[in-house]
Amino acid sequence: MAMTGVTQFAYLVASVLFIFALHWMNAPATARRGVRAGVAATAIAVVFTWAQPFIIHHWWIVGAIAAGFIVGVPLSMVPLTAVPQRTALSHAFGGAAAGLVGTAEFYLGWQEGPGHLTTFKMVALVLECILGYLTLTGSLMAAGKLQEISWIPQRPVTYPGQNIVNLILLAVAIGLAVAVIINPTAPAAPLWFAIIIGLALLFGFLLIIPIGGADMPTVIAILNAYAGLSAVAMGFALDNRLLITAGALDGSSGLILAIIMCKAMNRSFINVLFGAFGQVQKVIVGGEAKVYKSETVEGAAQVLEQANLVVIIPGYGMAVAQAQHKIRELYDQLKKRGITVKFAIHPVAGRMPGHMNVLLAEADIPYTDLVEMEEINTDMPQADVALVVGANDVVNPAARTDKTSPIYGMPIIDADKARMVFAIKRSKNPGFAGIDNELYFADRTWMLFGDAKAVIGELVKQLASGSGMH
Amino acid sequence: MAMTGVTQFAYLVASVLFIFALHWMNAPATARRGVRAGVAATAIAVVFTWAQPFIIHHWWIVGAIAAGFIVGVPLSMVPLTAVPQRTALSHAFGGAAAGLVGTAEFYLGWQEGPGHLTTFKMVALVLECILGYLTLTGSLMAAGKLQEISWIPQRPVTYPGQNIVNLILLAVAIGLAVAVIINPTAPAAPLWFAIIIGLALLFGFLLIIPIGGADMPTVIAILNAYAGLSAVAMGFALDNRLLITAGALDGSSGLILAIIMCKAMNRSFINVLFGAFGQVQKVIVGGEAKVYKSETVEGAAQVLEQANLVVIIPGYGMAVAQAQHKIRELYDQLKKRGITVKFAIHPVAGRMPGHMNVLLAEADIPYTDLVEMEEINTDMPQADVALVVGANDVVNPAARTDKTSPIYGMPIIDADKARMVFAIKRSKNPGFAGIDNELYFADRTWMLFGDAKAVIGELVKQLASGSGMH
Amino acid sequence: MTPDFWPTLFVFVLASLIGLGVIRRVSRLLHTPLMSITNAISAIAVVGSIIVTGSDYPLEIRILGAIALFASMTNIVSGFLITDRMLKMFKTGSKPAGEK
Amino acid sequence: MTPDFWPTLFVFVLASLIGLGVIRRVSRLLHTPLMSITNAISAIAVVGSIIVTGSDYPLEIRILGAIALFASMTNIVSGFLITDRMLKMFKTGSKPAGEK
Ligand SMILES: NC(=O)c1ccc[n+]([C@@H]2O[C@H](COP(=O)([O-])OP(=O)(O)OC[C@H]3O[C@@H](n4cnc5c(N)ncnc54)[C@H](OP(=O)(O)O)[C@@H]3O)[C@@H](O)[C@H]2O)c1
Ligand SMILES: NC(=O)c1ccc[n+]([C@@H]2O[C@H](COP(=O)([O-])OP(=O)(O)OC[C@H]3O[C@@H](n4cnc5c(N)ncnc54)[C@H](OP(=O)(O)O)[C@@H]3O)[C@@H](O)[C@H]2O)c1
Repeated sequence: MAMTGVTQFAYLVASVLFIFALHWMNAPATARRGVRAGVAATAIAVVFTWAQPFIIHHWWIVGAIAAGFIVGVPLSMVPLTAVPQRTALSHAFGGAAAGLVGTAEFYLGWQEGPGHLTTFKMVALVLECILGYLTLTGSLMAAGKLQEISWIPQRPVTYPGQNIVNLILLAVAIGLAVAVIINPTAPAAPLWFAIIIGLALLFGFLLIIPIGGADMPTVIAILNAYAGLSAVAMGFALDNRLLITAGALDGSSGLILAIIMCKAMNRSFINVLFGAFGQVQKVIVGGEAKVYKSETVEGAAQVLEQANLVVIIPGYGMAVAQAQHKIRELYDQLKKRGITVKFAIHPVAGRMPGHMNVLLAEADIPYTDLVEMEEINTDMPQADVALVVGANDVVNPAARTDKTSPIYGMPIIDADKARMVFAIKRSKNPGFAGIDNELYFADRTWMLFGDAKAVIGELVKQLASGSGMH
Repeated sequence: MAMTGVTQFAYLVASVLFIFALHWMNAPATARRGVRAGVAATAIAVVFTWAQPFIIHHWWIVGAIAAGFIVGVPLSMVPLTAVPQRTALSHAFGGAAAGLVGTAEFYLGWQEGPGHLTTFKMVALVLECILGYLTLTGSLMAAGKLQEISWIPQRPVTYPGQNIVNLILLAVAIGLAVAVIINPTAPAAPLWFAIIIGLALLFGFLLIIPIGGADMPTVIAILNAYAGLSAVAMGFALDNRLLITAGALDGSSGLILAIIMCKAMNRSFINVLFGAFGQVQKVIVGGEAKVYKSETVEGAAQVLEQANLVVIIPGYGMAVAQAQHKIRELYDQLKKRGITVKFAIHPVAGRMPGHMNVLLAEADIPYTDLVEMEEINTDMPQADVALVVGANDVVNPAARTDKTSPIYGMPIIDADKARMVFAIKRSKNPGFAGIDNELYFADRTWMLFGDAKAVIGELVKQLASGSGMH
Repeated sequence: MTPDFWPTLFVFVLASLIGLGVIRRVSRLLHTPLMSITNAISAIAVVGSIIVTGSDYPLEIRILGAIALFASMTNIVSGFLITDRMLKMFKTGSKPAGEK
Repeated sequence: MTPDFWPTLFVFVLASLIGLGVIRRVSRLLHTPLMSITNAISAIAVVGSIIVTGSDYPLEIRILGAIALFASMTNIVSGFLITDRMLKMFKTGSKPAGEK
């Protein structure tokens, strides 16, 4: 089953194209070229693999590919708010593919008898299967939590002895893995292998239940890395450098995104994976004596009209309310009056890295007006109005001042430095981190309670009707 | 002669260290860490190669290494002005090493008889030898031209039929290469191989003679790339990934430096290699009616004292005169008066990429005051004085305006936009490109004729003696 | 160790270094599309799936392969399509905005 | 083709891409030291030189090797030393200048 030089060369070309695909993602202007490079690389990989002489069951391939298109096309048309779930689901598919190929390779080798499963290949296959199946169930759980499926608990699930149970299961898995690697053609090997698969599936599940629903984005990035690494293991098993290169690229991507998210939240990997963060909520309440000042939409509209620089700070609430199109109308109204409008984008605003950017881009807001946190913070003192739209943790000054706060040390957008702050949210409930936000009690802050889409819609109406009088 | 896992692993570590060595060169703050990484990588490579069981002649190795130290240490202490020559000489050593190892491997394989020299290995060995020996003679010629050794002509040497002679020699070389690759164990193979070596040595020579002495820096970068590629070929021949990785890094470095130089001169590779650029000189003379205005050192010192922003533009003349230490004194005198002093660094000022930076750094001028061309040009109109020290082409406005000029299109430092220009040079002779410079005839330009070190020295004396009166 | 192990490990290490270098420079604007394009790229497991599905192997092995091929193909199709869909939305302010 | 050819070609291509990426980001300030450090790195031919010099080969082969080893070692020593010498000169203005 050795590959011809032509195939090897095609795989090399595809690997280089994958590298360029990710390289071109470094700027919006070249990013679509990156997609084309990725598509070309994948097409080359498929065609040259298929064209190898030992591939004979062509109709099987046609059928499976057709089925892939039938499911894949609709999956690509989900609303943007469902992108995290879709990504998680996709990782489940990817994990399943790697695991199934690994399983097939093992049983094949076992049937063909001694000599086919070298120790090296067995190590690769075991790793491929463990990573693949673990990604499968882990990603399904993550997708479920993100979709807020009712029977999957959002809260972290912990129970006494959790660690001991996990360690025992791990020991069993390692023992079986060593056995099957040393003696891959033993009559019992398929059974051992099946148990390893079962344990991997279980691990995926156990890995996710102690993590709160809101930490799923970081988990998704880590699962992305696992999916990449299972492709790397497949590459070692099949002696195929294309799989290794592409898998390594994915592994790096998942790792770096997870690190970026952890840094922006000022938390460690360990804390995300075992910290059961969402539980903090009940501990910190206090400050019930404090008062919010509300403002009417009319009043807010008048203030906005007089501003020179308005900074809009979107957060998860904007995504929930799907308010981006109304924000676009607000942006147009303000622009028409010659007011400078900038969007302050916190790296972990929302529930996914880059979440705010895609939503605002969807509403046709030029990306040149989306400003990163570090940059906008230097301009904040000049802002006449900071308009917080469904953001909470990312503008919480406690991160700067309160050492006891769970978000202490997390970099934030300095909304409190603007001359005036309007904050849109539905209630007095806290955000993701489950803590109160001093910003809302500040002297210069006025609340606009209500659904973000509705409130902004009314603001726009005010401005549109008032625009003649101006 | 297969390598053990330990050695393979050591080579992998060394490869990664080399990559980090170059990565850390991206900023002065981390660059010395880069050197340490490079030293560590090389040490690992040497130790683990030496430790292999089939290495038995230890005293030979000790002797050769000792000799390397004896010659290498003094070679590292040359004055900075001789760095280009030293680099060229080093490339010659590198080329020789690659060529000799390739030669040894070939004769060894030939003696051991059929089977040892596969076609693949032969291709690698032939490439290694051609690149290595060509680098050897080419670099020696380049070093000679840079050292201005009397019997090596500085001017490009061209003669009728040059191309035909080269092509015939190339055809012979290719023919022999094919013969020896197809039939490496033929009795005549060593003879063919020897002729190929001879031709490679000749090519290195022929490649350099049509190129003017002043284009040698670009040639050195290209020879650096060749030296790297010969290490790559050695890596293929010896089936060693460390050689391939390190060689590829050098190849990229040479290529990129050559491209940077060509871009900054607005010339193409082809033009450098075959353009016989230095010959343009006699064609363009004209403008003998124009007049230079001279200024005295006293007058210049007075003007400098009154300035707020002085931009010093060093060029090749500063290197020739070794004026950097005097410039440092001038810088101190001006700083003492609260005057802002910046250095405008053109990417190809001098005769080597980064030439000005090392010289000024040698004189302890903080690198934060060395400003790149693009950046300083935006400040030029605010400069009260532009002090041109032995620079010529890099401040020639003809590059912006005169389409017939050989340097048209080359980006320059806009000295002519400063309120006043002082230009230090020894004579009315043109610079590297051999063309007159309109800047020297401009209304706001005053010449300070003389050796750069002497003139700046007098300026410093004036300022120092006058400083009490100020 | 198979003879290919060390060269292949080299490939893995170098590819990881490239990945780290390239991904660190991806614009923060594009982190969501980045997640979906890497999702599509990790479906390169399609290579192994095709081999297992199309070779002259026992039926049950090929069924496993076909499921894997279906799953990979789904990721490829949906991953690239959704990435492109998102990227199409990113516009500069230079053109008259709000043509939509 | 030897079995190792393709993985090794992969290594070459990936290493070249890394080289291009890394070198493009080297500070312009440091282009002269860059030339001398790559000079030292290309002396990695020392690996081949040691093998040829130290193995149980005929005398004339080992003489070629020893010359190559001497040449490589010269480049290593002088290349790293001069690079470090140059880099030591680069100082920021923050410390009181002119201590020398
Ligand atoms: N982006 C990522 O990759 C990522 C990953 C992991 C974790 N996180 C975490 O997620 C948080 C993101 O911060 P954030 O400020 O964007 O969100 P947040 O702190 O979760 O706050 C969102 C706010 O939006 C309001 N809201 C919800 N629905 C709304 C609607 N329909 N209309 C108006 N307001 C609505 C909520 O208040 P009401 O309920 O009162 O309306 C809530 O206070 C951070 O803590 C971050 O660490 C992000
Ligand atoms: N840096 C690189 O990597 C590189 C590579 C290849 C080519 N080049 C080329 O080299 C040129 C560099 O431009 P440049 O402006 O630095 O140099 P330049 O154009 O060669 O001019 C140097 C000037 O310095 C003067 N000079 C020489 N010795 C002097 C001394 N002792 N005291 C005072 N002045 C002295 C010369 O005039 P007098 O004789 O009248 O004194 C000459 O006009 C460009 O054309 C560039 O393309 C550079």
